[in-house]
Parts: sequence; C-alpha cells; structure tokens
Amino acid sequence: MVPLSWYLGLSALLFTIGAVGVFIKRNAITIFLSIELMLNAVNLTFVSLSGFFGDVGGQLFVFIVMTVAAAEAAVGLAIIISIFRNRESLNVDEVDTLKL
Amino acid sequence: MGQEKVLFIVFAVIAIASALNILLQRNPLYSALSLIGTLLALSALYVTLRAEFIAAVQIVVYAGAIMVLFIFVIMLLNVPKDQPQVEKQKGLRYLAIPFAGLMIAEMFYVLRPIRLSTLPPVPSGNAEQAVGTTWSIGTSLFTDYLLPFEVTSVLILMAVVGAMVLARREGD
Amino acid sequence: MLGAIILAPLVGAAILGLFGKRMGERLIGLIACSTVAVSAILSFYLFFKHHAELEQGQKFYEYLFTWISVGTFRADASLLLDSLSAVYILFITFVAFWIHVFATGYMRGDTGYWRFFAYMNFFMFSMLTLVLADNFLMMFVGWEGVGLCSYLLIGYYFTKDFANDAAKKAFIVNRIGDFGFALGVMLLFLKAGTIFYFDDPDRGIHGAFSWAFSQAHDPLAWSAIFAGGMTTIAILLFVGATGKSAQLPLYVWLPDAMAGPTPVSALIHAATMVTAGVYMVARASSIYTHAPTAMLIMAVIGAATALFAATIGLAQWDIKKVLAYSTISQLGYMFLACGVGAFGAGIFHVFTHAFFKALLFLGAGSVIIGMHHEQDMKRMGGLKKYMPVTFATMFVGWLAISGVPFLSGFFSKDEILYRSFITDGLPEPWPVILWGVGAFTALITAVYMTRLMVMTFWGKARFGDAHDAGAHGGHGEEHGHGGLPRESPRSMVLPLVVLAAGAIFAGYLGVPEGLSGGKLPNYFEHFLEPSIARSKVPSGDAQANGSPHSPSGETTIHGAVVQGSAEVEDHSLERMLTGVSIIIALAGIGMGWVWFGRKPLWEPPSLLEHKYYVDEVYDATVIQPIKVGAINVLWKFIDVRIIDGFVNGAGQLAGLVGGGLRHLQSGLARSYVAVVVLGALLIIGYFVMR
Amino acid sequence: MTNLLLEWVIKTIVILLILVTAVAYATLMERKVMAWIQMRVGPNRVGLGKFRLWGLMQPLADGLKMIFKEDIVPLQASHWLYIVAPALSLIPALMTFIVIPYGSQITLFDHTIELHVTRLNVGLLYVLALTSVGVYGIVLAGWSSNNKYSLMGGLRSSAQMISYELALGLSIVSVLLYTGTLDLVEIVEGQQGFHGLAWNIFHYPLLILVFIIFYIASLAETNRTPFDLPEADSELVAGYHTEYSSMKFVMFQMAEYLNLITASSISTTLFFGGWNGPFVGRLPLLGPVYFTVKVFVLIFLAMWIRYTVPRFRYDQLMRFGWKFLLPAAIVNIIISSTVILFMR
Repeated sequence: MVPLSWYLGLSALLFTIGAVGVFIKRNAITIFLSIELMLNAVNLTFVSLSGFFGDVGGQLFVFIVMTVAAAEAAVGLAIIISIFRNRESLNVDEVDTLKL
Repeated sequence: MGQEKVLFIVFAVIAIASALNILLQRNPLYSALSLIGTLLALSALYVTLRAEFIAAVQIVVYAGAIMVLFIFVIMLLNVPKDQPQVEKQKGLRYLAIPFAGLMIAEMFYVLRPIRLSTLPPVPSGNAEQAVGTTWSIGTSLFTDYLLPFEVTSVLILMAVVGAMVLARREGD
Repeated sequence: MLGAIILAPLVGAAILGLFGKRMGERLIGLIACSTVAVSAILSFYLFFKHHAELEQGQKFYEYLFTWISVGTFRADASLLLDSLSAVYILFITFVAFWIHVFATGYMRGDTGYWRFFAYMNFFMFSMLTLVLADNFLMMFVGWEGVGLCSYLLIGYYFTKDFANDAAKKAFIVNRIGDFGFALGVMLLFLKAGTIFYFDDPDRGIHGAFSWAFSQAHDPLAWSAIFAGGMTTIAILLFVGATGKSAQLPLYVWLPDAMAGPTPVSALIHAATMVTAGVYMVARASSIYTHAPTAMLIMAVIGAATALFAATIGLAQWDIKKVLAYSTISQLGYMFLACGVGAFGAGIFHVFTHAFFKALLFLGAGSVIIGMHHEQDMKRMGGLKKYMPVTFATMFVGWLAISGVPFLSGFFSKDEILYRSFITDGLPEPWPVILWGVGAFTALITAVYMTRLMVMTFWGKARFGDAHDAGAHGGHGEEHGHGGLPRESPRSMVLPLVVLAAGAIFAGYLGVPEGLSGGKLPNYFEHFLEPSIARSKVPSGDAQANGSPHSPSGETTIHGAVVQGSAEVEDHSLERMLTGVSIIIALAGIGMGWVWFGRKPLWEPPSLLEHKYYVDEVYDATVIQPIKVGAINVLWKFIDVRIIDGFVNGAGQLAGLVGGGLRHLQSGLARSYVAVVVLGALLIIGYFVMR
Repeated sequence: MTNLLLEWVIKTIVILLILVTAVAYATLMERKVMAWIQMRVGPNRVGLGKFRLWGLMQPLADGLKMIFKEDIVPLQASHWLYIVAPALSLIPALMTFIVIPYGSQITLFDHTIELHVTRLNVGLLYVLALTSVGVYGIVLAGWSSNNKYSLMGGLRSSAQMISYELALGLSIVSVLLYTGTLDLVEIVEGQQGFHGLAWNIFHYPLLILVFIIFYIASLAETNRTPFDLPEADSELVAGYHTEYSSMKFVMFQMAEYLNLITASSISTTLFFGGWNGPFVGRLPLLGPVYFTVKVFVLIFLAMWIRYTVPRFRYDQLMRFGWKFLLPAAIVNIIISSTVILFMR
C-alpha cells in the first residue's frame, strides 16, 4: 500500500509549486491558476487523511472547498475581466493603484 | 513494488509535471491546460484513496466547470502577445527559490514522523456505506454538516451576484 | 396585561409615526384615542378585578425580560402594579383619553395632525412606563421618555422661534433635574446594592426599600445632606423632582411650555407629567421618611413655590400663563404634603388636581379656539353668553381650585393644610409657618382664579376692538376679524363635561375622616397605605402611637393603629381649620370678584408682572457666565487650542505614520504574497522548531 | 485476474468496433432521414459491386474519401493543440460507454459474461464528468486554429455547454431521487419487472417532463440543431472545425455522432428501461437488441428535430437555458421530492 506520507509529500510539493507560481508569475490569470493549484494540494491532504483515518469529514471539507473555489473563480474572473477592460493588461505589476 | 505504488507514482509524476508546466508556460491557456492535467491526476489519486465521489466531483466541478470558465475567459480576453512585460519587483523572482526550499524543508520535516501506510479496511456487508461513497457523503452533508452546506449555497449566491455586478459594463 | 397597557399607546405611536402621514384625520384620531382607550379599559379592569388584593398591599409583577445584568447590578424590564401605581394609571389613562378626544377637535386642520398624535401616544407609553416600572432605572426610562415628548410637543409649532426656545428651555432645565435623579439612583445602588423598589422572591430580587427600612434614621441636620447617606439620596432624587415638577428653583420652564398646543398643556404640563415628581417622591417615601432633613427641605420648597407662583399668577395676562403658574403653585402644595409626611394627601391632591386643572386647561383651550386663537385675557370678557358650556364647566373648575366646599379641590387642599398644621415630623415652628403660607396661598389662588374668570367670562366684551390692547394692536387685527366667539364642537365640549363631573366628584373618594366624622371612610388613603411608608417621629421609636402634637389619630398615615384609635378622636381642630379654609376661599373669591369686577384691566405691580425678574436673574447669574465661559474658555482656549491641537496633531501624526507606511502598501500583489508566505513560513517554522 | 483482464479487453474492443460502425451508419441514417423528410431519395448508389444495397456502403466510401484528403495544419495555428484537440473531443465520447449496460448477462463457453464493461458506483457522475470534459476538444480546436470563426465557435460552445450542463445534471437528479442509486447497472436492473416493461418513464409518469428537459439539454450538449451554434454555417462558416480537414475532421464528426449515441444511450438507460423488454429474462440475447433499437429510435428523434426546427439565435439559446430549462429542472426536483416524500 501507499503510505500516507507519500500523499502528504506530494501535496506539499504541489502546494510549494503553487506558491512559487504566485510569486514569480505576473499574469493575473496564471496567478489565479496557481492559487487553484494550492487549493487542490490542500484538497489532496484532506482526502488522504480522510481516507486513512476513515473519517468522512475531510471529504466534505473538500466538497465545500470546491464550491468555494467555484465561487472564487466566478468573482475572480469577473474582476479580471473588468480589470482588463479598463487597463488592457493582465500584468499584476501594472495594476498597483488599488483602484480600477 | 506493488500495483498501488506504481499507480501512485505515475499519477504523482503527471501531477507534478503538469504543475511545473503551469509555471513554465508563458501563455495562460497552456498553463490552464496543465492545471487540468494536475486536476485529472489528482482525481485518479482520489480514486486510489477510495474517494470515488470526490474524484467524480473533482472532474465535474473543477475540470468541467471551473477550468472551462478559466479557458473561456482566457479566450474571451485573448491577450495580445506583444504586451510590454513590466516587472516592478525583480527581486521576488530570486526570492522564490529560497522560500520554496524553506517551505518544502519545513513541510517534510513535519511529515517525517508519519508512519501510517494502510487504508482502514472496508466494513464488510455495507460497502455501500463506507467512507467516500455517495451515500456516506450525502448522509453527512445533510445531517451533521447541513449548516456549512447551506452557508455555502448562500456564498455561491453572493458570488453570482458579485460576478454579475463586476463583469457587466456601465449602462448595461 | 400590564405589558398591554403600556404597549397599546406604543403601537399607536408606531403606526401613526410610520404611516400617519398618509392617513386622514378621522383615522388618526380614532387610532390615537382607541389605543389610549385600550390602556384605560385595561387599567380599570385590573383595578376592579384586584382592588381587594391591592388594598391588602399585594403587588402584581409582570416580568418582561432582564434588561441589564452586570455583576451585582441588575435591571429588569418588568412592571409593578400596586395601589400607588394603580391609582396613577387610573387617572392618567382616564384623563388622557378625554384629552385625546378633546385634541381631535382642537387640532383639526393642523398640518401636523399625525405627528401630534404620534407624540401624544408616545407620551402615554412613556408615562405609563414611568408609573408601572418596578425599579428606578425603568422609571428613569419613562422619566426621560416623557421629557422627550414634552420637548417635542412644546416645540410642536417648530416654525415659531418662541416654541423652539421654550422647548429647549424645558429640555435643558429638566436635564439639571434628571442629572440629580440619575445621581440619586447611582448613590442608591451604591448604598443599597439594588435599584428595585421591593423584594421579589420569585426573581430573587432584593428591594431598595427593605434596605431603607433596615437603616437607622438620619438626623435632622444640615450635615446629613452631604453625608452621602439616605438624606443625600433623598435630596438628589428631590432635585430630579423639582426639575420635572417645576419647583423652585427649576420651575422656569413650565410657564414657557405653554407654547405647545393646549391639550399638551392640559395633559403633560398639568395633569400627568409634572406630577411624576410627586409620584417618585411618594414611591420613594420609605427613603424620605428616614431622611427628615430632606422632608423639611421638600416641605419648605413646596410651600415657597406655592406662594411664589401664586403671586406671579395674579399678574399674568395670558390665560394659559395664569393656569401654568397655578399649576406650579398646586404642585407646590403637593410637595408640601409630601414634606410633612402626608404622602397620601399629596397623591390625593395630584388626583383631584388632574381633573380640575385638566378641565381648566381644556376650557382655556376651548376659549382660545372660540376666540380664534386669542390667548390674551385683555381681549376677552363677556364670553359667558357665547360659550355657555365652556363657561359652565370652567365655573366648576374655578370653584374646585379655589377650595369651595364639597368640590374636589376643597377636600384635598384642606387635607394638606390640616396635615401640615399638625405634622409631627418637623420641628417647631415649621408646621405653623407652613400652614400659614399654605393658607395665604389658598387666598391668592382664589383671587387670581376669580380674576381669570371675571376677565374672561364676565364684564364687557373687549374683543373686536383692535385699539384696546395697545401693544397687541397689530396682533388683534390679525385675529380679531374671525367673527364672534362661538361654542366649540362636540368633541371638545364632551371632555369638558366629563372632566367637570370628575372635578366635582373625585374628591369624595378621599373625604378626610375629620369632616365626615368617620362616617365616610377615607377610601383613598386606606387604599394607598400599603404602598406608602409611614412617616416616623424622628426623635423616638413611638412610631405606632400617634404623636404628642396630634389630637387626632390620623396624624400619621399608617394603617392599623390609626384605625383603631380614630373613632374616639376629637375632630374639633380639623373642623376648625376647615372652617378657616372655607372662609379663606370665599374671601378670596369675594375679593377677586369685587376688585376685578370693577377694574378688570388693573395693572399689577411690575415686579409680579415680570415674575420677580427670575428669568432675568437666571440669565445674569447662570446663563451669561456660562456663555462667557463657553466662548472664552471652552471655545477659544480649550477647543481651539487644546482639542483642535490634539485633533490636528493626531491627524498630522497619522499623516506622518501613513507617509512612512505607505511604502508597504505598494499595490503590488506579488509583494503582498511574499509577505504572506514569509509569515506562513515563520509560523510553521515556529511550530516545527518548538 | 488475467481472465478478467482479458474479458475487459475483449469487451472494450468489441464495443469500440460496434460504436465505430454505429457512427458510420448513423451518418448514413442522417442523410437518408434528411432526404426522406425533404422528399428526396438520399444516397442510394454505393453498394458492393453491382449490388446497390440502398447505398449501404456509402459510409465506407465517405471514410475512404476523407482519409485520402490532404491534412492541413494552418501556419499560425498552435500546432500541438491543433493536433490534440480532435482526440480530446473523441476520447471522452468513447470512454462514456464503458459504464453503460447493454444487456444482462450471457453464458458463452461456460463463462458468464456481464454485458457491460465495468460498473461504477458513481457511474452517472462518471458520465457527467466525461460530458463536461468533452467540451475541451471543441474549445481548444476553436482556439488553436487561430481563426476568428473557429474562436467564436469555441467560445459559443463553452458557454453553451456550461449553461446546459446545469439543466442536464439537475434533471438527472430527479431520476436519482426515484432510483436511489448512481450505478447505471442498478438503475437498469431496477426497471426489470412487468415483463421487462417497468421502465422508469412508465413507472413514474412525472419523468416524462424530466425526460423532455434532459433530452433538450443533451441535444444542446451534443451541439445538434437547433443548438448547433458552435458550427452555425451561415454565421461561422463551419465553426470550430473550419480549419480542419481529413482524418481530424472525421474525428470531430465521429465525436459528434458518438455524443449523440451516448446521449441516447443514457436516455434509454435512465428512462426507457435500458436493455429491458418482453422476454428478455428468458432470452438474454434480446437485451442488446432492445437496447440498440431504443437508442436508434431516440437518434431518429434527434434527426427528426434537426430537420424540422430552425436554429436558435445565441441570446435566445442562453435565455432558454438559464431562464426556462434550469428553473424547470429545479421545479422538477422539488415536485419529485415532494411526491417521493408522500409515496413513502
């Protein structure tokens, strides 16, 4: 069987990759994608712990994380669209006036 | 090396490679597609963890809805390629490496003592009701976790309204 | 049930306040009167259902919810019905109902009709809360509520400067009193550890009055006032009462409050709100009986106010002003009664006064309407034949307030005078002095009331003659052409008749035993006994056994012993004093009739006409120094230099700090991420390394 | 273990072959139906040598023609995605079939064979997942072609699919309320009784409404007329596959017909008893026959609609999906759950 630590290690790696993505990318959409990656890494942790401990709570948490992610994507992408409409750019380093 | 380990390694490699590809691609569309790859690999891993329902929902919601939305937006905006690449904090790029290293080191340090290596046995007789099946998730969701569920629905409603307000043009 | 009594007017106020603007006058009047009627009917129902128990001293609580509970401090929103509050809600709701009815006619055609009745209903809610509260804090809520309504209704004609000024004056003067009241309640809590009136074992509540009973009597000395004990509490509470009930030196707002509509003057500034102070003093009688110094001060101030206001009332030309000073004077009588330990007599006077003074005010309102909004008595006269019903009813009120025998005012006023003469709570020679002042005031009262009646209803008609009033000439031209005076509509006349009946018969509820020879029981005082503390002889512990001064068994208001000995007592002193009172009343009426019948426009001494220049004195001694201090010290120095300096300094500091911190808030999302990640790393690192 | 694996492989291959053949003949059927509806004859020439066989060999000829066409990749296209896109659209369509039961079980060479490739306890979710993934082929084809018509087609397709997937999923929920399981095999087995005629749609008459919603939504999901805006030829030339030719084009066509077959199969499974029919208990081989007949009846229905109903305008399509179909599906869920509550 696959040990729990492998799953958690994979999750850690994916999370770190997501964090690095938020760090180094400048395209707002890519940053958003990296955030989704981090969410998924955490989801993996939840699901693996839920599986190994036989507790359904973790999977429910993942379920809720997914709905939150959906809500987040809807609002986030709406923000990105309106930023792009106003600035013709998705570079977060150019969007630093804290207003539209 | 057992079958499960092979499966795990295959999907783990796919997941990590796709995840790295998100960062390596310059075009957000390719990044998005890479993320879909990660999502599908994770979905497969969920199956190995006996979380079939979550695995299916992962594909339906994440790959089938959220990522389609991303791709839709990427295609809708269709950012021209010859954009000037302003970068205001060049240092961050180099800061990322030590940070990432530190993060991984810390997390693996935490994971070091974990020894659990077998999934609990499926209770015989009522496999339908084992953890991870639709039955178990549905039952918990509408009994113990009803309030979070309802709150989530309110959250989604707010998100819908918020997205409408944000994305509509003035005077629409 | 008690909750319904106070909530019905609140519901009415809410409906009228929120939706009244779109309603018709009939509907507004219907809602306003019916909610008060509900309260009145419920009050009567409760009274007749429980009056036996109430007479036994039983108390009915209605617990709504715990309002505040902090440490040992507890204040409930809970209501209390005992004999005292029962009497109060009876006459309040009854009189208020008829005044509401009167107002539907009086306010006809006014643009703020709905606003007026919303305020009136809200006033009823506040007043009933004040009366039915079972602790001092709830009472304070009602206390402030009636103050607010008073302010709103005095300033009802808010487009007129004098109304606004009067409203502000009332509010500010009341504030002084309320401050005293609040301090008194705080001190009471500090001393007694509770602000509830009575023990209620059901809720595990300890009452302040049972604490008071357990205390020794304070000595009769000036030092007791500042000792921070029972006397201090009593004095502070009395400060509140002087504000609300317009006693010296805080009476100045009440005459100006006549700027409000006349029904307001009748309801708030004659019958109910201004008697709240008397109610509070009677309610806290357990405290007062332990504080003889406070009793003495209260009696002296009451008597002084009575005389002072009566003399001013002699010299006023505005019909409502005369009545206002008369009210102050009568309130003085009530405090005199309380001060000599005759709380029951004081409440009895409140009760009868509510009827005849409301009657007089409404009659005055009827006259004002009939005269097309003329208030100056110089321009009246001879109205008898134009307004017969108003005249007849006011005639009753006149006789009642003057103390003509067998009308309500006679019984209550006489009782007070008698009690102050025979009181054993005050050192010699105060009882005689107080009686003398009271009797003299009664004379003046009869005189000025006769003047009012003569100037208004008898003699030559002076209206329609624009050149008569000199300074008021222009005024007269505005209003003088409205035609001849005419009788008021039925909705206004009917309350007058009802209240006139009350003014005649209300007194028979409490005929002093000395007059009836014990044949008629003094029902009123027996009923109140359980709620009111017994006045105590300061020197001895012979509380239960009459007193050396008193030939009568009724020297103290306490129950059982008095009754036991009453039958064998000699009533000769009481009957003699009553005879003196009757002579005084008739003499006053006769003097007034002769003097003012001959010279209705007699110019009174300017000292009286200018109200002893009290307003001017206050202006010079209090208001101007405050103004000067406010401008030169508070504004130009403290506000401009210190406070603005602090504010601007804080602003500049914030600007400086912000200027420094601004560089953190770069707006660059990725730098934020860097900080977040760094923080996460540090936190994880802390837990890892620990 | 190996036996089972072998069985799987064989079943999969058989299914694949059958599906490919079915797709081929679905195209022929489409042309014939179109012709009949339009009072024409349709293709009737291609046969085996001298035998015309009513044009039965037409699909073969078409296939050959397409294979020999030149395979064009536009210069400015995003090369890799351009090649992957057709496969991305075909593979999910094929994968759906492994959970659909097409018969009970037959005994062959002393070996009992279940007539479905595999059973998943989240079978229906699996189908939904693949349906939702299927959109990527079209979207990426549209984007990678670097052609504005293709891009428009891809955009329309993704918006349309997201919109109608909701109605589709929610209408299925009503079915699930009645059946109480996500496993397709169990769903079909639940419809066995009464001589194989206890189909859900007879058993629960309310499901007729659900079926209508489901069928409309699946037509939209498969981009069939009147919902074929992604390839509306009067507006977008040929939509997302404007630039495609040769085998890649064939793959899109196959995917489209496969999706139609899949949708019809799911409808059959959920509403019309799957392989159930008279005497199927005694003669299990009848199962696949019934199943095929039912599927083709539904396919015929889709074609009938295609040649009868005009195309929606884009805003009408969106309004219909969000303001009619979705609320209708939700109302259906409420009604169904109420009914079930009172039935128990």
